[in-house]
Amino acid sequence: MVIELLTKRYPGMRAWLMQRLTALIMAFYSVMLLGRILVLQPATYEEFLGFFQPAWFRIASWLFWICLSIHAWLGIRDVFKDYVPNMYVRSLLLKILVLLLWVYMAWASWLFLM
Amino acid sequence: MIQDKSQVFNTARVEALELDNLVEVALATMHAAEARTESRGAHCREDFSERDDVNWLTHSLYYREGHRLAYKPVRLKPQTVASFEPKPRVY
Amino acid sequence: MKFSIYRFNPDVDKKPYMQDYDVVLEDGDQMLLDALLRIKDLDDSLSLRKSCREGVCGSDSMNINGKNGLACVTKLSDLDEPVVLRPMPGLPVIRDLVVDMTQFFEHYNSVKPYLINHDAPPETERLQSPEDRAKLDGLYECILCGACTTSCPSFWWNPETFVGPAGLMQAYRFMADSRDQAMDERLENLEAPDRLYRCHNIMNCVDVCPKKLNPSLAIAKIKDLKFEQAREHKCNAKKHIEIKVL
Amino acid sequence: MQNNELQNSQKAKVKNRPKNLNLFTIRLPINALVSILHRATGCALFLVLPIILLLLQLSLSTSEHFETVVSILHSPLIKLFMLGLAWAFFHHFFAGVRHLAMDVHWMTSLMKARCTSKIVMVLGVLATLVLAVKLW
Repeated sequence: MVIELLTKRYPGMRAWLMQRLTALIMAFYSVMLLGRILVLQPATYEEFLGFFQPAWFRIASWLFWICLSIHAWLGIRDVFKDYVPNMYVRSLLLKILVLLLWVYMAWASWLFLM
Repeated sequence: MIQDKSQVFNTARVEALELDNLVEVALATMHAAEARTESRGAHCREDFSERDDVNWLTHSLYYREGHRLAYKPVRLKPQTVASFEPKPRVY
Repeated sequence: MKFSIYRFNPDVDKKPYMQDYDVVLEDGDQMLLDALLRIKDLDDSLSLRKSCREGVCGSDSMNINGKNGLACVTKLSDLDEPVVLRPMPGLPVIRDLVVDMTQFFEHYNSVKPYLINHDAPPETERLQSPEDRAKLDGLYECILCGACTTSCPSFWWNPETFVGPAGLMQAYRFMADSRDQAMDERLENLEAPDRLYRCHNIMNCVDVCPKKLNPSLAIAKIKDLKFEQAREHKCNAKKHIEIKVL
Repeated sequence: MQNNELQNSQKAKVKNRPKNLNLFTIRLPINALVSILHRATGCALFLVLPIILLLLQLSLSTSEHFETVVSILHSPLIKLFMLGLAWAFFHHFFAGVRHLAMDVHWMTSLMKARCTSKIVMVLGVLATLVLAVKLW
């Protein structure tokens, strides 16, 4: 039922729902991350590497970054829609935004998965 | 005296025109009420305290010229619902 | 009592300006509208809308000390001096405190604020149980004064596309009506990304509503209906398949 | 002819109608404040994404780079900046949770929404203070 709302048939609902779903996932990840930092308290390089080593943590971080990209895309798009009335400038800014998010995504994938 | 001469949303002028109409309606009410020598509903007269359907089951029409009054009978045959006989309303 | 009022008359002024008034009130002047009428006695060029003077017609909504409200139900004793009066934000000013509500009513009209029912009209009225009627409480009371929509930042920045709290609450008012049959059509009507989903729960609308209504909640409930609709569609689709199999 | 001119001038007037949208004259209720801060902090967090990625990459690459990153993070000005960032994160987080709650019709009356707005503001600052104590 939720899946159907994420299709193109419901453009408004899709964006709205995606923003919430990604927010939820990121919220859980953030709490996990904070907890992990507080428990392990990595202070040296070796500890930090160890902190970052587990495969599950890397994959979680990578998924987090995917959610972050979607969330940021929807959020910043709303900001542009509100404050940039000029259609030409707005579409230009949106293109830059997409480009940036893809670059960050590639960068993050390389960091988390390599 | 209206100070505002503007063409745009001039409420002072609209209110002045409304006052003109109010005076007109007040005059009509006054003359018609004065001529109606009976009492019914909200129209109460101390000097004619009785309801009088024989002479006054009628609409009053007011004409501005010379404050002339005319009368028109009340239609008592409604199209769709049963007729309600006129009678004094006592509670 | 001291007032500072937004003035603009397109016949005379190039730009709007603020004009100060100091007006002597009389006994019985309790509401802001009373004071405004005293000012209008002094200066008849001040334009404002007003009608019922008791918070029912929704004509004299304006921005009072930064907050939208009806002049006729705003107590003078609650206001800090000088009282700053401005037209409602985000709509074009025709003159002084009078704004052009065309856009507001276009949005209102766009949600089809009337009962849609394709059944043949019954002999008497279309009946409704008291429970179904109760579902309309807190929705039907809207007087369309525009205070909510013109206090909504989402409307300020997207006046062309975003329907605004008043229109959306009326959309929900008819979705919630047991006699209405156009739920799917109504939901479809609001699906374009910026018509409904520009609402970010800022709640300025709830803050200013002179009738104490909650458009924010009504908008959230429209989204609920969207979920329900999707579920029903799925059920219907399943039934379709089952029938085919049979 | 005269009529036409009159109509044109009327049209021009309709076109040139001003809007009253001076935000400094419009009261900002607590709910709206939390909402606009949610947006502002979101933008700020988006802007620092490359910095975070860069720091992460450096601190993962070699132990020398890791030490550099640690020393950078320990300089007072950067620390202050980090605290600001932490506040942005916490505010965005708590305001977001509030958003989600309201989406399921939790705390949607005006009074309750005002109350949760205040809680969000306080929690954001409180979490930042706790972090500040931890950092110093």
